[in-house]
Amino acid sequence: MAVTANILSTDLNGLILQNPIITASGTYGYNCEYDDFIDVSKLGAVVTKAISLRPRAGNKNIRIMETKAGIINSIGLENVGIEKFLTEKLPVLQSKHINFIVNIAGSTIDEYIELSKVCEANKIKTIELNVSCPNVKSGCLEFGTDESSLYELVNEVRKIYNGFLIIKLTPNVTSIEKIGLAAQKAGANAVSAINTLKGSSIKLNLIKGKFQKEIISGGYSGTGIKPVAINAVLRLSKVLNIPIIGIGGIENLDDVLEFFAAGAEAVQIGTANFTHPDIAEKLLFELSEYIKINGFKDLDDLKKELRA
Amino acid sequence: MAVTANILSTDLNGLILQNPIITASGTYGYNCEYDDFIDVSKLGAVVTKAISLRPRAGNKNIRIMETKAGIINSIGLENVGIEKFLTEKLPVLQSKHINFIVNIAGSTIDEYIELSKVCEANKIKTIELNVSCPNVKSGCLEFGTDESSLYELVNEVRKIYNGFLIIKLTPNVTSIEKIGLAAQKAGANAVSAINTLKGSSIKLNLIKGKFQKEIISGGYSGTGIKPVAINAVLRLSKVLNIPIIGIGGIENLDDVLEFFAAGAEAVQIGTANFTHPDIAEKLLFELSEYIKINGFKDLDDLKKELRA
Amino acid sequence: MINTNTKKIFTSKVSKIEKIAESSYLIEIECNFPLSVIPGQFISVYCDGLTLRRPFSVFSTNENKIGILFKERGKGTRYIKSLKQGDFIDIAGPFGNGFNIKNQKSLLIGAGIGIAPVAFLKSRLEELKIPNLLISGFLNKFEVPKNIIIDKICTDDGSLGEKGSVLNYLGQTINEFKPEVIYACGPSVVLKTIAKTGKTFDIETQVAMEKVMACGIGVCRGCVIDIRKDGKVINAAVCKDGPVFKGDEVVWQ
Amino acid sequence: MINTNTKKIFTSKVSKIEKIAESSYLIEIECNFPLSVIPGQFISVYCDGLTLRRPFSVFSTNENKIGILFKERGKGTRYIKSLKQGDFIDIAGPFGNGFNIKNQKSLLIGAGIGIAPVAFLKSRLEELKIPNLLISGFLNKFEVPKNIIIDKICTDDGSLGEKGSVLNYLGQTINEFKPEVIYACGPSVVLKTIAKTGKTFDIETQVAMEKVMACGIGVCRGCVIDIRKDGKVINAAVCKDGPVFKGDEVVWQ
Ligand SMILES: Cc1cc2nc3c(=O)[nH]c(=O)nc-3n(C[C@H](O)[C@H](O)[C@H](O)COP(=O)(O)OP(=O)(O)OC[C@H]3O[C@@H](n4cnc5c(N)ncnc54)[C@H](O)[C@@H]3O)c2cc1C
Ligand SMILES: Cc1cc2nc3c(=O)[nH]c(=O)nc-3n(C[C@H](O)[C@H](O)[C@H](O)COP(=O)(O)OP(=O)(O)OC[C@H]3O[C@@H](n4cnc5c(N)ncnc54)[C@H](O)[C@@H]3O)c2cc1C
Ligand SMILES: Cc1cc2nc3c(=O)[nH]c(=O)nc-3n(C[C@H](O)[C@H](O)[C@H](O)COP(=O)(O)O)c2cc1C
Ligand SMILES: Cc1cc2nc3c(=O)[nH]c(=O)nc-3n(C[C@H](O)[C@H](O)[C@H](O)COP(=O)(O)O)c2cc1C
Ligand code: FES
Ligand code: FES
Repeated sequence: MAVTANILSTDLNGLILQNPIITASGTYGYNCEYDDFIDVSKLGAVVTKAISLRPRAGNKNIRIMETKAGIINSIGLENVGIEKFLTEKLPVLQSKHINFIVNIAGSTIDEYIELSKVCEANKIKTIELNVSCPNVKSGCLEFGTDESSLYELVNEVRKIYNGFLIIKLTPNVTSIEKIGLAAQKAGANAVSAINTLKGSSIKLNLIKGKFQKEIISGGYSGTGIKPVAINAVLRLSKVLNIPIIGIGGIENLDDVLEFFAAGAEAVQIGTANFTHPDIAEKLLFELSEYIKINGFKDLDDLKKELRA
Repeated sequence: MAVTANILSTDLNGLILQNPIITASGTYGYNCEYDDFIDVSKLGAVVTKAISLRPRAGNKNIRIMETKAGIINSIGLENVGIEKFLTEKLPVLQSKHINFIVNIAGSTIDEYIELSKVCEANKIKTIELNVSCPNVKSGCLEFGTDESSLYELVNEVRKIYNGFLIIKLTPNVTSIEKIGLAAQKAGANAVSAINTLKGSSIKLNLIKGKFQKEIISGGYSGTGIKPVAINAVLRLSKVLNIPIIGIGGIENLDDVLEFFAAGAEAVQIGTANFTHPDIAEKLLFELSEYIKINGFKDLDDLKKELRA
Repeated sequence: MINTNTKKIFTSKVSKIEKIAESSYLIEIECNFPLSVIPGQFISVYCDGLTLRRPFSVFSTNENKIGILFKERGKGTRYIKSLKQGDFIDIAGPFGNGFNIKNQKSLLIGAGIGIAPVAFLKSRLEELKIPNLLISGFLNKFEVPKNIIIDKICTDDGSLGEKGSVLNYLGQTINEFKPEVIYACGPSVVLKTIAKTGKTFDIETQVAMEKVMACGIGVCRGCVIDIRKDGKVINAAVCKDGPVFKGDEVVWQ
Repeated sequence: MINTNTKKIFTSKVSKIEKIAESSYLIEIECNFPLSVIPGQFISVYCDGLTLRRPFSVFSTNENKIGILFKERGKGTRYIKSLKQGDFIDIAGPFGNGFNIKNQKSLLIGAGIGIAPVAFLKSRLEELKIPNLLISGFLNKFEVPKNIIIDKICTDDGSLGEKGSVLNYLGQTINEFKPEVIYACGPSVVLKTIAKTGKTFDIETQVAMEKVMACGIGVCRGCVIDIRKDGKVINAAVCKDGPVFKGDEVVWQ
C-alpha cells in the first residue's frame, strides 16, 4: 500500500493537524453545520462557538451590521451551554470524524476552571480560551486585557487541563506582547490572534426631520482588521516560543500566505465563511496546489521560504 | 450691510471655527499645498504636519502601502522642524488667512515644552499634541499609551501654553477613556481621536522559488479604521466634558454625520485627501446644503437631532 | 424538501434580467440540476466587494431556472442590477423553512416587494388546486410588478386598484373570502397587524420575516428574533427557524 | 508650464480606449480647457474603490485631449481598462517636474511601458526640431505598442528588432549616435545602468522615477528617494521634486 505524504501536515508544537486551515469560533457553529457546502472533516480543525457553563441567550439589540470593510457583531455569546454541547454536539463531531477545538468562555475564573474540568473529563483534546469576556470580579475589564488576570486565569486552567491549550488574544490592548508572554509563561501551548477589534457603527435615516438611528458596538471583523492582525502576529512572533495561529480578515490564499510570512503556523477563517461558505475547503485546495505548482516540498518548506 | 449668519459655525468650547471640517495632520502639508484643488482658507482649519524641534528625515524603508480598506504609512515624522516652519510656512498661513492648528511632536517632555514655548511666543493660537511618539525615557512606550506619562506631559505643556490645547489620542490602548480623562484633567481644551491604528502588511512576490517581500509596519488609516474611531468617540463622549474632534476613515458626508451622532463636535479628514484632493471643500458644501435642504436651523440644530 | 444537489452553493449564469416595476427587477438564474424549493425559502447572493451575502425569497423555479424579484436599495442590489444575461452569479441556498402549505382556503398577502414569496406560493397553490386569493399593496402604480397575477391590488395613492394600504382591506377581505389560513410577507409593521388580525378572526397566520443576515444557516446567531414557544420566549434564527413563522408565535416589537 | 485651469482635479469623459499591445492600453480623456504638460509629468487617476489614486505619465496631449498608456497590473489598471468611451473618469494633475528639455542631440530610452513619457518627449522634440533617437526595449513583439514611432526596438526574445535588453545596445548606440543628453524611463535597475553609463561617457542623463504615491503633491512624504545635492544626501519627493531627476543625483539602491 502506497503511503502518500500529507504535504499540508501542520505541527503546532505537538498538536498535529492534517492542515493549517481552521475555521474560527462563532462563525462555524458547533460541528457539521457547513456540511451543505464542504466536507467539514477535511479541515485542519473547526473551532466551536464559544461555550459557557450555562446556555446564554445573547444580546437583545442589533446583532450584525455591515461596514465598508467587514462587519460588527454583538451576538453576546449566545450558545447552548456545555451540557447540551456534550450531549448533542460532541457526538456528531466524533461520529463524523471532524477535528475540533472547543472555544470556552467564562465570566469568572471559577467558570473557566469548571469548563476546563468538564473538557478534561470528556477527553476533549484541544481547547481555546476566549479571554475577551468581561471579568465580572475586576469591574468588567476583560481577562485578556490585563497581564496578571490573564496569567492567573491560564495558570489555573493549566493545573486542571492536560490537553492542548490555546489562548485567543484580543487586539484591544496597549501591548499584545505582554499578554502573549503572560499566556506562554502560564503554560499555554499556543496562542491564536486576533479576536475582534472593538468597533461601532451608526446608521442614520432621516425621516421627516427626525433621525432613525441604528447603533451597534461590538466586535469588528473582516478584511478591515487584517493589518491589525498581521501587526499582532509579527509582534508576537518576535517574543513568543509557542506557535501562533493567525486570525483576522483572511479572504484568500494571499492572505493565508501573508499570515505565514508574518509568523503564523496555522490560520483561522472567520467572517469570510459568511461571504463564501465554501471558502475553507477552497483555501485548502488552493494551498496544496500552490505548494505543488511552485515546487515546494511541503507546507513547512513553503513557510521557511516565506520567512526567509 | 446684511449679515449672513454662518450656519456651520462651530464652537469648540471657546475655539470658534467657521465650520467643523478640518484636515488632519500629515495629510495636508503645512499651509496651502492644496490650493491647486480648493480654497484652503474656507476650511474650519488645517492641521499642519507634525512639527518637531529639529528637522527630521523620516524612515528609510517602504513608507506607504495600500491595503483593501486603507493605507499603512511609515513616514517617520519627516518634517522641516519648528524653525523652518516659523520662517517659511507660518507667514503663508497668515498672509493667506488660513485657519490652522499646529501639530507638534517630541520624543521627551522637554522637547514638547520647548515646542510649546515657541508656539506661545509666536502667538500660535491652537496646537495639537501628537502623543503617538515613542517616549525615549520610558523605553520607547508612546506618551499616549500611558495615563500618567500623558498627564505629566499635558500638565507641563499647559503650564507654558495659554492657547487652545488639543490632545490627539491614539487608539492603540486598552482604555482610551482613561487616557482621555488624563488629558482633560491635565487641562486639555479638547481631544482629537483617533490617530492611526498599529498595522502591518506584507506583499509577496514569488520569483523563481524565492519570495520577494515588502513589509511595512506603521499607522493604519482610511475607511477600515472608521468602526474603531466611532467606537472611540462614543466611549470618550460618555466620560469627557471637553469637545471631541472625530478622525478616522471619513470619506463622505454620511461619515461626517456618523461622527457627529457619536458625539464629535468637529471632524478631521485624513487619508481621503489623498483619494480626493478636493474632498474637504466638497464636504463643506454638502454639509451646508444638507442642513438647508432638510430644514435644520444650523449645524448645532443638526447635531442635536443626530444625538436625540 | 431539500436541494437534491449535494452542495448548496454554486456559480451560475444569469439567464434573464428584466425591470418589472419602478426600481424592481426579476432575475433568473440557470441551475444545472433540479432544485426543489418551498415558497418562503430564500437564496443568498454574493455581491462583489460586500462582506455579507444578500438574501432574497425565491420567486419562481422552472426548468432548472430559479428566479428572484428584487428592489434596488443599496450596494448589493445595485450590483445585482448591473448583471447582464450570461454573467455569472454566485448563489447559495435554498435556505430556511418555507410556508407550511395547508390544504385550506388561503389568503395571500404581499406588501411591496414582499409579493415575491407569496406570488411563488400562489403558483404552487394553483398547481395543488387549493383555493386562494392574493392581495397586494404598493405605494403607487409604478411599483406594481408586471406579469404577476394579483387578485386584488391596493396602492397608497390610489393610482391603481383600491386606494390605501392592504391593511385597510384586510377585515373586509377576510369577511368576504373567509380564508382558513393567511400567508403574508412585507414590512414588519404590516406583518404584525396581519398576525393580530388573524388572531382576532381565529385564523392561522404564517408570516415571512426579514432580518439582517450574516451566515444564513443558523450558526452566527445574528438574525434572531423572539418567539413564544410553550409559554417561553426563546431566540429563533430567521434564517434557519424561519423566515416563515406562525404569526402568533412571534413576539412583536 | 502649468495647467491653465485653476483647479488640478476634474471629472472628464473617456474619448477613446484601445488596446495597443499585450495587456497595454491607450486611453484618451477629454479636457474642456487647454492643458499644457511637459513630457515626464504625470496625472493621477481615481480608481473606484481604491484608497490611492494611480499615477500615469502623460503620453499625449492634443486638442483638449490627454492620453496615457497603461499596462494592466492590478485592481487599479483593471478598473481603468473596464472604462468605455463616454464613461467618466476622475483625474488630477498634471503633477511633478517633467524632463528639462535641452536643445541638444537627444537619446531617448524607454523600457517596457516606460515608453510613454519618452514617446511624448520625442513628439515634443520633433516639434522643436531637436535631433533625437528613441530606442525602446520589450519582452517580446507582443509587448510592442502599435502606432508609436520607435527608432530602434529591442526584444528580450528577439521576436522583433534586436535581440536582448536595451542596455545591451546602450554603449553601441551612444558611440554611433553621439547624444549630448539622455532621457530615460523604465524599471529602476535599467535607469541605474543608464545613469552610470551616462556618467562614464560624460553625458547628462535625466531619468523618470517611479515610487508608490499617496498624495502626489509632495505633502505626505510617502514617495521620497535619496538624492545627492551639494554633497549632501537629502530626501526628494518623486511626485513633486521628480519624477524626473538627473541620473547622477539619484542615490541608487
Ligand atoms: C429572508 C429574506 C428574504 C428577502 N427577500 C427579498 C426579496 O425577495 N426581494 C427583495 O427585494 N428583498 C428581499 N429581502 C431584503 C433584501 O435582502 C435587502 O433588500 C438587501 O439585502 C439589500 O441590500 P443592499 O446592499 O442593496 O442594501 P443596503 O443598503 O446594504 O441595505 C438596505 C437594507 O437592506 C437590508 N439588508 C442589508 N443587508 C442585509 C443582509 N445581509 N441580510 C438581510 N437584510 C439585509 C437591511 O434592512 C438594510 O437596512 C429579503 C430579506 C430577507 C432577510
Ligand atoms: C510617476 C509615475 C508614472 C507612471 N507612469 C506609468 C505609465 O505611464 N504607464 C503605466 O502603465 N504605469 C505607470 N506607472 C505605474 C503605475 O502607477 C502602476 O502600474 C499602477 O499604479 C498599478 O496599479 P494597479 O492597481 O493596477 O496595480 P497594483 O496591484 O495595485 O500594484 C502593482 C504595482 O504598481 C505600483 N503601484 C501601485 N499603486 C501605486 C501608486 N499609488 N503609486 C505608484 N505606484 C503604484 C506598485 O509598484 C505596485 O507594486 C507610473 C508610476 C509612477 C509613480
Ligand atoms: C459573528 C461572530 C461571532 C464570533 N463569536 C466568537 C466566539 O464566540 N468566540 C471567539 O473566541 N471569537 C468569536 N468571534 C471572533 C472570530 O472567531 C475571529 O477571531 C474574528 O472574527 C476575526 O477573524 P475574521 O476577521 O476572519 O472574522 C466571532 C466573530 C464573529 C464575526
Ligand atoms: C501619511 C500620513 C501621515 C500622518 N502624519 C501624522 C502626523 O504627522 N501627526 C499626526 O498627529 N497624525 C498623523 N497622521 C494621522 C492622521 O492625522 C489621522 O489621525 C489618521 O490618518 C486617521 O484618519 P484618516 O483615516 O482619515 O486618515 C498621518 C496619517 C497619514 C496617512
Ligand atoms: S444569519 Fe446567522 S444565524 Fe441567521
Ligand atoms: S506621494 Fe506624497 S509626497 Fe509624493
